[in-house]
Amino acid sequence: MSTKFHNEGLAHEVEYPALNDYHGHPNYLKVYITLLLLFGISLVASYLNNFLLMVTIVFLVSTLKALLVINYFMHLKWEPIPLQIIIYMALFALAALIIGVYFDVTVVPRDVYTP
Amino acid sequence: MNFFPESNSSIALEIDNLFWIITGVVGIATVITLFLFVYPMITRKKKRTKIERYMVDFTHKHRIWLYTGMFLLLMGDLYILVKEHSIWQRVEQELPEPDFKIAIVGKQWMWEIIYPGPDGKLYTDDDVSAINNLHLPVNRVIHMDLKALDVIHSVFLPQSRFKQDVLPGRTITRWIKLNKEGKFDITCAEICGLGHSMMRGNLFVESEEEWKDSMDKIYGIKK
Amino acid sequence: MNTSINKKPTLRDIPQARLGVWILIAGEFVIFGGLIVAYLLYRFRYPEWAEMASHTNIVLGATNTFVLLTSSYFVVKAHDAAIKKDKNKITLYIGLTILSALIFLVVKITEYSQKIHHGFTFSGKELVEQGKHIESTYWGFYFLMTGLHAFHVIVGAIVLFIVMMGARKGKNYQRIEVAGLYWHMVDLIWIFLFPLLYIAN
Amino acid sequence: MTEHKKTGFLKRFFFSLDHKDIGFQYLLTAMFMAAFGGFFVYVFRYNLAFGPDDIPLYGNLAAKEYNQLVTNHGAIMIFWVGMPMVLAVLGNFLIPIMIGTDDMAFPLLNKISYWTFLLSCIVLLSGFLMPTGAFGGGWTMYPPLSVSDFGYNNPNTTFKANFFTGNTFFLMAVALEFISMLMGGINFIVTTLNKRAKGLSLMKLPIVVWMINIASLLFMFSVGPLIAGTFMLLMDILVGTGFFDAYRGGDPILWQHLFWFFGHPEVYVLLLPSLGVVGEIFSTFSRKPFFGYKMVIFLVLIAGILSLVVWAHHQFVSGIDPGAANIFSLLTIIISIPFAGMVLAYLGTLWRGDIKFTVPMMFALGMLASFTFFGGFTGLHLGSNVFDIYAHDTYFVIAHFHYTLFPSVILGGFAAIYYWYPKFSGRKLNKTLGKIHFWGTFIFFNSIFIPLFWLGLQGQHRRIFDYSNWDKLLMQPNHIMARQIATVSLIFLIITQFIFLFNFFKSLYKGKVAEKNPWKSNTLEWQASSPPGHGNFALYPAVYRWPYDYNHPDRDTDFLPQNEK
Repeated sequence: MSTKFHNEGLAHEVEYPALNDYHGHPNYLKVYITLLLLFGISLVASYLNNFLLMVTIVFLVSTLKALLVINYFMHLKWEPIPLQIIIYMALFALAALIIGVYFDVTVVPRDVYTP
Repeated sequence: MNFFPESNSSIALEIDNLFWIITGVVGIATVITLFLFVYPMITRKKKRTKIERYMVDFTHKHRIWLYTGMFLLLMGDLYILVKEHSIWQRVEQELPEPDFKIAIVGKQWMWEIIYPGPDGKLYTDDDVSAINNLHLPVNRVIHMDLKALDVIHSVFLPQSRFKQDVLPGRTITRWIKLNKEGKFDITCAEICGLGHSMMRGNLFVESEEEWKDSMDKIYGIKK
Repeated sequence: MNTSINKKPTLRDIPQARLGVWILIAGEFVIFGGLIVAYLLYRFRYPEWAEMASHTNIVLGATNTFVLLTSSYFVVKAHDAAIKKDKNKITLYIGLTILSALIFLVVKITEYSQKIHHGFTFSGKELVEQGKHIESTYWGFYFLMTGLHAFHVIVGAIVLFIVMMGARKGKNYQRIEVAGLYWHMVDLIWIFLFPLLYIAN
Repeated sequence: MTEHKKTGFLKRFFFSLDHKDIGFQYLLTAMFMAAFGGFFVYVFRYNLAFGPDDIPLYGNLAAKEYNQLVTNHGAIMIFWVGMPMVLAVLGNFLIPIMIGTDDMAFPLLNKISYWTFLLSCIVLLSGFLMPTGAFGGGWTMYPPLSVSDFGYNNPNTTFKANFFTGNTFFLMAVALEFISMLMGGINFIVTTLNKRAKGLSLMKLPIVVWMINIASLLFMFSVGPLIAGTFMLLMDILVGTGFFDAYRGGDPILWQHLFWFFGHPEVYVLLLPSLGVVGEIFSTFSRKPFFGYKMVIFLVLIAGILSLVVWAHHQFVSGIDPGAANIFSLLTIIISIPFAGMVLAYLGTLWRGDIKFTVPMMFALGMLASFTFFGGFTGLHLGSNVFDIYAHDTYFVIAHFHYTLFPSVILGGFAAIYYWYPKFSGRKLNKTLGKIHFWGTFIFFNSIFIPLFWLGLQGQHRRIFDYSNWDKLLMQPNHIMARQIATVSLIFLIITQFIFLFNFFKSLYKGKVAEKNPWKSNTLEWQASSPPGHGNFALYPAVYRWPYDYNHPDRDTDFLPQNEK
């Protein structure tokens, strides 16, 4: 067999966890409880009368929840930076899309011509 | 050889001019690039030392050359943008006071033209509609409410350099000012199904009196 | 504890499968993101959708959110167990996750049958017949987004099951992490779908 | 190296997991689809020049068939020829071998990706067998028309009647193709990031590998919304939801946004790998280091990010907000800057070079020249929103995007085939036939599209079956002659391709045996035997330098492979 240098072959051939691939272990229970608390906040917020305030709170909380999940449960925080950039680029693409389309789909007079 | 068809609207010449401005910017860029393309091919057989060929370092000098090229194009781009912006604003973003208002509705596969009735107001009961033949007065600002009934069409008046897609679900108002009498074309520039290539209309640009006559005819037939 | 705790792994150090799933997740984000963007834009445009959104069952939605959040926790514990190669704990936690998935699906089916019973269907024909043309499209989004999400839940549960069987045989421990990542993504998407469809009315 | 086992045809072409075999399968499938696309364009161009009756090899053409052929020509050439040719073929064949590894990261996923692609081809072509005929609403699938040919009063109501239509099959085929390419893209990215040879840092990667990866990433970021949109449109057709139905609160323009949000980066997805190929070839045949390597990568990244925010220039007149159009026009024109920098850097590679006019070099020069002078520069015309009012949906646009896509896909693809053919077949292509092929392709390609620029300026609009309705505008003798020149050139262009096919398949079996490194190139693939066996390398190479050390002053030879100390 030839000499092999690098990570190669199918992933299951590699010893687990792979060498050099250590990421820290946050206290999952703490994160979980925070998530539940945030979830509670968004539920309570949904009974607010002020629509704008409610929407802001709810979506801030969702974003926070998503960040917690992606950073701690999915360990994105401990992944290489190029990978993080790739993931967040996806969000950039979506932001560009929604800003570009907003004026054409949302801010137009509603008008349907029927004969 | 003429490059554009005859023109009949106030913006047509501006659009044609813009084409030549852009072509000028592009022309200069083409000449420079063409030189960079052809020169190395002509001089390829020249004896050169290895050091001369080996340009592995991307030095400050090289960077400046590259930036200069990009900067020149940026200047050209900005020139184009400055030139076009005011035209775009006038054509698409501003609506001058109308002398006359009509509506054009794209249907499969015809143009329905809705003229305001004798009261001069659109969308009242005395509106008159005609198929495919659009009569407009010369030298008047005309507002067109563009709509579609079934699928997307596109009102394209080649001689007026006017084009606007019409979509079901929205009304788009554009203005036009024609400055030449005659018979011109209305075409559909967005594929709209089987009869797309038969979807043709006529634009008659007429002097004030002729136009009044033809409008009377249109109203008369309906009355 | 490992000494290289503060050192980030390079791209070459992390297993391919994990890298692949991360890229897949980025792709899935844009797919769901596209749907969410389309929904949001229409939602801003049509205030009458708020009334439709109030027909969604917030209790069932909240239950599902709770179930998915909890299952995320289980999965991450399973990953912990996988590093220690503790087969029993792996089975326990993944089993709990799959159970959560089943609960989620049952709740979802209940919800769907309620909606359809009330005349809110995917095609929105019933609403169109009532003259509520614009409102009918809301349910198109509701069913398409939650349906696509439920499909991911099913796929995730199947993947987790396969992975669990592999781990019980004492091999492929790293697959748990990979399947877990996918499962977290399902949770992540739900985190946004829940307020969009259930709360904001 | 591992023994090159003799395998059966079926095993090699349907079940092999080897990346080179899969690349070859993609290549053959793309050629097969290109035959369809080429035949379609021949039929409808013939109709435009000489009328719809008695088209040789076809018969009489009806307006409906014309729409179907136009639509499918566009879709096939972009999704089923362009995408596999520049992304799947190059990615599959080049990435593992250029980064010095044995195979893709996920060989099975790679195979599934190919099967999905094949399935999508079959689904697309079976659209022609549907009772209503294939889809004929333009390859952009703008909704009210693509939901039904009759807009809001769609007579088809049952699921079954709607399922067995060309529209459904077309959409399903497109969705499958996207998913296939998405799987391929994940594979490319992971392979590049994770399986590089020892010492091969990202900044030592060959430029083409960079380009393929950036293209894959761009594809991935932009295609998501369109996949979502495809699901929505499919549901509109099949179930009768109202996502894009204006009468039910949907908005047809949303589809256009989703489509072009993908559609614009897609152009770069097709262009970048091809530019990568050109970069490799320029450096090799100028015997010079690649000029401004880091700069080019940086510029490509900038252009890639910018390409995500310029999409609405396809929609200047489609009813978008005119204020937003200003911004999109600005961004579109600005995107020419990074490309100008790239082209200048490429020309910097040629500067003072010891240029050798081999067949791949000729194709590469032809690619860059036609892309820059006509494709790129007319992009400025169309990026300007004011001129686009007139030029939109005319033949000016057609000529423009053929000048960007044809060089990227066809000329760049041929350059790649001629360049790497000795590697993947172990034999050489005939040089004379190659040169004839190049000049035929290049000249006839230009003589097709230069008349179309002029016709576009004359106001000839797209997708029209018969121009005789516009007798004053478009039926002057000049117009008719221009259309005939384009058509005749097209026929010659197609005939020229038979020379290539003959050369390609004959040389597979009868060509001169090629040595290991016939072009004296530096990248890793030339260090493997020709053709490389399963596993590519006998000994995995370690890399000590970047791939463009040509004419190194300290060495006697004019090239210095990456794996030499």
